[in-house]
Amino acid sequence: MTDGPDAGSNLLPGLAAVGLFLVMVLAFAGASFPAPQGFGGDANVTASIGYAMFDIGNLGDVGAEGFLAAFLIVAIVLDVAIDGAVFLAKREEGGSVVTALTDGGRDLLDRSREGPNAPRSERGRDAPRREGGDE
Amino acid sequence: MAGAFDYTPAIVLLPFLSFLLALGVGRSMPKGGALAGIAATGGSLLLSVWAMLAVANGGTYNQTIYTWAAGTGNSFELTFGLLVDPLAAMMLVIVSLIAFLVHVFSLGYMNDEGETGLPRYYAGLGLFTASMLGFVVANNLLMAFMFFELVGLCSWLLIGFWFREEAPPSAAKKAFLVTRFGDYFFLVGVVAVFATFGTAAFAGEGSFPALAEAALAGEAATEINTFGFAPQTWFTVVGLLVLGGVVGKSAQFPLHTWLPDAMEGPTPVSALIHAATMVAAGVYLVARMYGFYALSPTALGIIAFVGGFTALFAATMGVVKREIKQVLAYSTISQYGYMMLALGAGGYIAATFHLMTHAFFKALLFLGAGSVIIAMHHNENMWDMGGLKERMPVTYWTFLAGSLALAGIFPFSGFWSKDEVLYEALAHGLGGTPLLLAAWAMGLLAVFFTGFYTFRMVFLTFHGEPRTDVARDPHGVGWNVKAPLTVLGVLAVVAGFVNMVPVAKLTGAHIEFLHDWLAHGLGGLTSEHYGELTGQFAGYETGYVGSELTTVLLSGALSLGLALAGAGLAYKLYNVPAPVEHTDRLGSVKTLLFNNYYQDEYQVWLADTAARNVARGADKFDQGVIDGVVNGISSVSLFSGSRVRRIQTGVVSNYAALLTLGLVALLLGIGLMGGWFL
Amino acid sequence: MVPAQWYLMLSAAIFCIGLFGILTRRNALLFLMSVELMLNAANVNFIAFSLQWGNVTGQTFALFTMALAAAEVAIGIGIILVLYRNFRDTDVTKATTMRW
Amino acid sequence: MIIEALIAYTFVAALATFLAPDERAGQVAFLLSLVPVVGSLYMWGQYDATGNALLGGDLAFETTIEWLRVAGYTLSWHVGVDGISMPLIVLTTVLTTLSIVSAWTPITDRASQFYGLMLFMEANLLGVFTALDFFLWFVFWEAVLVPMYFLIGVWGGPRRKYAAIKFFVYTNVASLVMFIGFIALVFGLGDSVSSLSLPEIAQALRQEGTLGQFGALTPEALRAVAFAAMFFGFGVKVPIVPVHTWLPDAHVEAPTPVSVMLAGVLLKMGTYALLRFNFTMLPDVAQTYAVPIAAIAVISVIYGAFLAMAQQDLKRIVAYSSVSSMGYVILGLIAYTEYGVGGATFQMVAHGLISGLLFMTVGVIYNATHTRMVGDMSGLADRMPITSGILVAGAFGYMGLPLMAGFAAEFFIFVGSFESAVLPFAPVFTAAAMFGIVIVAGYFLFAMQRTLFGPFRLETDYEITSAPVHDTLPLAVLLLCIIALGVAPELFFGMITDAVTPILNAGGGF
Repeated sequence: MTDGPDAGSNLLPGLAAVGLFLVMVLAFAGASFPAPQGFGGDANVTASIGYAMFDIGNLGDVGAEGFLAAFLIVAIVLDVAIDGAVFLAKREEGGSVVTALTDGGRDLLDRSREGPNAPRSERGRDAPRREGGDE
Repeated sequence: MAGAFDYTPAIVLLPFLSFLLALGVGRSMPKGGALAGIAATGGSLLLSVWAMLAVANGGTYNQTIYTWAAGTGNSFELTFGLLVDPLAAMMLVIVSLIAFLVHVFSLGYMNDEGETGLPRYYAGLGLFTASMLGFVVANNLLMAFMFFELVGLCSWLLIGFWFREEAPPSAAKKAFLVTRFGDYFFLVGVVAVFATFGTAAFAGEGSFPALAEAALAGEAATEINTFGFAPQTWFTVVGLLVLGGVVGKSAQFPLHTWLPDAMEGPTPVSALIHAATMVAAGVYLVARMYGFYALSPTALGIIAFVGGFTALFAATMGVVKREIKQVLAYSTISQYGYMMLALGAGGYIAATFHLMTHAFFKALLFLGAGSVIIAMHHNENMWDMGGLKERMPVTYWTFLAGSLALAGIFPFSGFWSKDEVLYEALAHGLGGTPLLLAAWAMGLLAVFFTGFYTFRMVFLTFHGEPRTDVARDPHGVGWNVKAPLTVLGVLAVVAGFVNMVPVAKLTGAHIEFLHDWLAHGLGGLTSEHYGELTGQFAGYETGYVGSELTTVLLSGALSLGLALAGAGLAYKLYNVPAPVEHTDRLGSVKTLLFNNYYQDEYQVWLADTAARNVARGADKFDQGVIDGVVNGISSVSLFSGSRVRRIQTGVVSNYAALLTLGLVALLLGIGLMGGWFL
Repeated sequence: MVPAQWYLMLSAAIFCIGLFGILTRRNALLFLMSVELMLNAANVNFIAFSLQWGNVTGQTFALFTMALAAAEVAIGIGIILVLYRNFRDTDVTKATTMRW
Repeated sequence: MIIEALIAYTFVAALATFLAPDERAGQVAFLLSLVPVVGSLYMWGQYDATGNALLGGDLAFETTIEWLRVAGYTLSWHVGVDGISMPLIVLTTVLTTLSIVSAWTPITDRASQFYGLMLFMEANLLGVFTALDFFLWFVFWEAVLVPMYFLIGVWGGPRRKYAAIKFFVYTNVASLVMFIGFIALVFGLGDSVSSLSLPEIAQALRQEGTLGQFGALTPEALRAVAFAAMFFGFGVKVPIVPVHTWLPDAHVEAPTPVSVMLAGVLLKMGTYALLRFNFTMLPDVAQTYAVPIAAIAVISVIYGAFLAMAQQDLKRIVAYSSVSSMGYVILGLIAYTEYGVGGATFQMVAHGLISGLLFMTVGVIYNATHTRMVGDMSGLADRMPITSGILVAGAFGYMGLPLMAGFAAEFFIFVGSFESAVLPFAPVFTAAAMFGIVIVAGYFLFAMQRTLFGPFRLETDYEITSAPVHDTLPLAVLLLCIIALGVAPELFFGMITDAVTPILNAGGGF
């Protein structure tokens, strides 16, 4: 796999991250906040989160907004993500669908042993085709 | 007698029907649609005669029959209507008669010669006749213009009939283009008439000549928009604009150049064009709206001068031509010059008279020439003819009658009408309009040339010894050629007797039938009214050499003498067994005449070379500058795009780095502005 | 209690570490990890401000973030798989077909 | 509801054609496109509107359905027909059907997509000519570009990509400029309008004092700037000189049926919008700048005609002469007379038919000869008499032969502009523009003489024969329409003038 020998030459863009950090620290250092309000000593934070998530009235000790719709959407998104992951991991070989899951990833392992310098001709149908763009 | 006028639309529609029939089912009709055309024009002729009888009984007809565009009533209407008065009735008969005879003649000239495309030919003839008849009965200027243009289209179709050759399509194009150039001015004139008067009717209380007259007389100038000019000036301008169309169609100088080329068309078509339809249309238009021209001495003067000049100018060119039809073509130009001269000189009746007699004798001459051409196997060169007199007597005698009329020899029809034209010009010229005298002089001089070229043509064609084998044994012609020739031959002899002014003046007998004919009719459209108008507004007075009688006789004697002199010279030079070309004696003038005074050259240069160069320049400008700017703008954006896209490396890390840097810059900016960093 | 600035600084530090990883690494899997770091930096902020304002909305959001992070990883791993299959590598700088 | 039905039907027909098999797509599209023809003719028969749609006239087939409210402006589905749009709707449906038939011969590749796009374009064009809400109108207006872009770019000639992109970018930039101009105007109106309904905006603009300050612009300046922006935006579409250069490229590269639609209908969108927006909503500005606008019109006429004269490609000749003919429309519009504006509207229809006819005829000739160059052939009338005859008729129609639609339109425009009280030196401008009829005659006669007449000459390795019936039939139908409109212009002219007159009656705004 990569991140091999030339990783060091990529350090330069990292300075941008450092710069961002400096700027943020500078900004935060100058900022002042009032004292945190806290939840009160005996408030049941977990229960409050549960109520908020299912949007069940104002039963929680700590205030919050209703999140039922968001909750459901996240649920669906997770489901979609699973499906998407399965879909992406699938590939077709000789007309039959072979999923990465069914072979336990052995194929992947086999190929990774060949290393990245495997002859390009073996790439078969997956070889990227670079289309000449319209200039 | 209202019955006759109810059928007036049919006069126009019958030939139109024959056009549709020939176009649609001409292939399967006998004689390629010729019989339908003959029937239709025959029907038109009968109806026209009926209408003329109705007019003779004092009836006139001026009716709007169709609203072309009504608008919403805030503005003027554009309409079609019929106007049948003595002038129109006379012209209807002439046009339908000649169209009828031309159709008959075409049986001999086209069908018997085995031409292809006959349905197209007869369709063209039918439409031509219909357009001209529609033009004749038009009761307003717009309708007249529309049919005027259709006449132009038909001339294009028929001149270019033999489209498989090079020359006819080119001649057709030239004819249409030159007349279109004239029609441009005409159209501006029509538009100006509408904008000025709000109507373009020829006759009636609200007609534009009547409104113009009222405006000039200072009586109730109701809403006449003269665009800031004095009414007199503006009317002259409008009149001259309309005259542009007349100059184009009637082949007056300088737009006469299309007419000799138009000889490329079939000869019967030439007869139709020259005698009764297209060329006649121009002069007829001036006569039709004479009440308007009579108001403007400038316009009249220009008409007269152009006419006189054209008469002389064309006659000189006719002197040297080799082809029989070319001679006739230049004679046509010249003769229409006479009519224009007459109109300009205030001789409304003279012009109409000459229009009529010319229609007969020129149709006769062309059909006679067509007969000769059939006989000569479509060779038109007169130097290849000779001695046809014995071999085709009917053609010879009728052609001779036509020639005598054309030359203006007593007592053939052309003498009477040409004499009256010249008399009017002389009389009004002596009456205090010296410009007319100059025009008169040119017209008079042209009489000599007319006599000369006419008889040169006759002698070269029919007299002497045959100069080629074909001329020795010409192709025979059938009844369908001889019959029209005979009818027209008789008319060419006798048509002049309807208006023998000198005889009337001499004997005091009341035989000026045409004067009487044109003197009645719709109010404001009579020759008497026109006489008043020219007197009142153009200041035309009649002056005499001695008395009226002496002037009449002097004028007649002068023109007859000159015509005889011309004919005599032709007799001396060409009525010999083996005539030779005398044109070389003219020296460099010969070249000038052969080249038609180089009129063609500059017009072709203007229409072709100059226009094409302008067009090419415009195209270069368009492609180079205008489109260049457009492409320049696009190449700027393309170029900058091709540079800017290089930051689009496709490497995620680079994008992320750019994002980060952007964020840092943004935060720094906002922070500094908002004083976050203290 | 700890003032909010410190939480923010912690969050910024975690975020910038994650960002640093994205900017300097070329392995897609490491990318994914770095993204997780950055998401969690956001979570720190959520929690901190939840405490600051005495409201559990922030905490709920942090939960959602975690769930979405899971989804993101699922998809991300799938993408990496495809990436590997197409380019025989998980080096993100190799996959440049879609530029221009 | 018939408008909605027609537009919806045409969209569905487009979809159905997309799904049709390629070899049957032409016939399917033709049959499907007959319904809009019948529908529009039925509308014409039932037409009962009076007055101008934007100036409070009584509309035919009007429907208004409120749609949504955005930033204080109501957007609605608002369609209706008045005397200006009715003829254009008939023109659109008839021309679409005929151009579909004319595509049977030349279009062999991806036929179902081609015909589908044609119908899709028709639906949008119908929308453009009926929509009375700016938002709705703009959606249709822009949506027309999409099928046109593909029609040129996929089925076009060798330089189709250049032409398609040039067309698209040119007209799109123009739309943007126009959009900004118009929206600035709407914002300038402030609270006087509460919707993007064109009648409401037009009537507000024609009232005194409704237009307020917009940014740094005074009401007068805003009017002028918005007028200029819209004039530019629509002028590109018309096209007027000097923003006409996309037109010849698009025409030359486009396949015949597309050229027909482009010249026949799409150019009319520009003039239609000019009439609806610039000349109806801001008559005061138009009249203030009458001289420059008339000068542009005259230059378009003469310059376009000379450009046409310089061309060797028959299609380019017709394309440039379209620039020339559209100049007449502008001249008629600026005249502000009944015959001027009415004639300009009439010319939209007349030119649509005549240029459609000529493009189709050139296409038929091209199908047979595979060349459009004037110099490549001669004497074609010998082999293709009927097509040549129709080309002659069409060319004479273009030259303004009386009793054909072109003459009627041009004569109305000339009469109208000659007597214009708005335009200084109107007779001079009119006479100058009228000289176009001489030049047009010149180049068409030259071109016809060279291609149709003389001895037959064309180097091909096959026999050239008469065109198939389905090629010549649309030509004959168009020719009949042209003659019918020329003989009886009242068919449309009455309703046109009825809709035009309110524009001329100056409101209180001046």
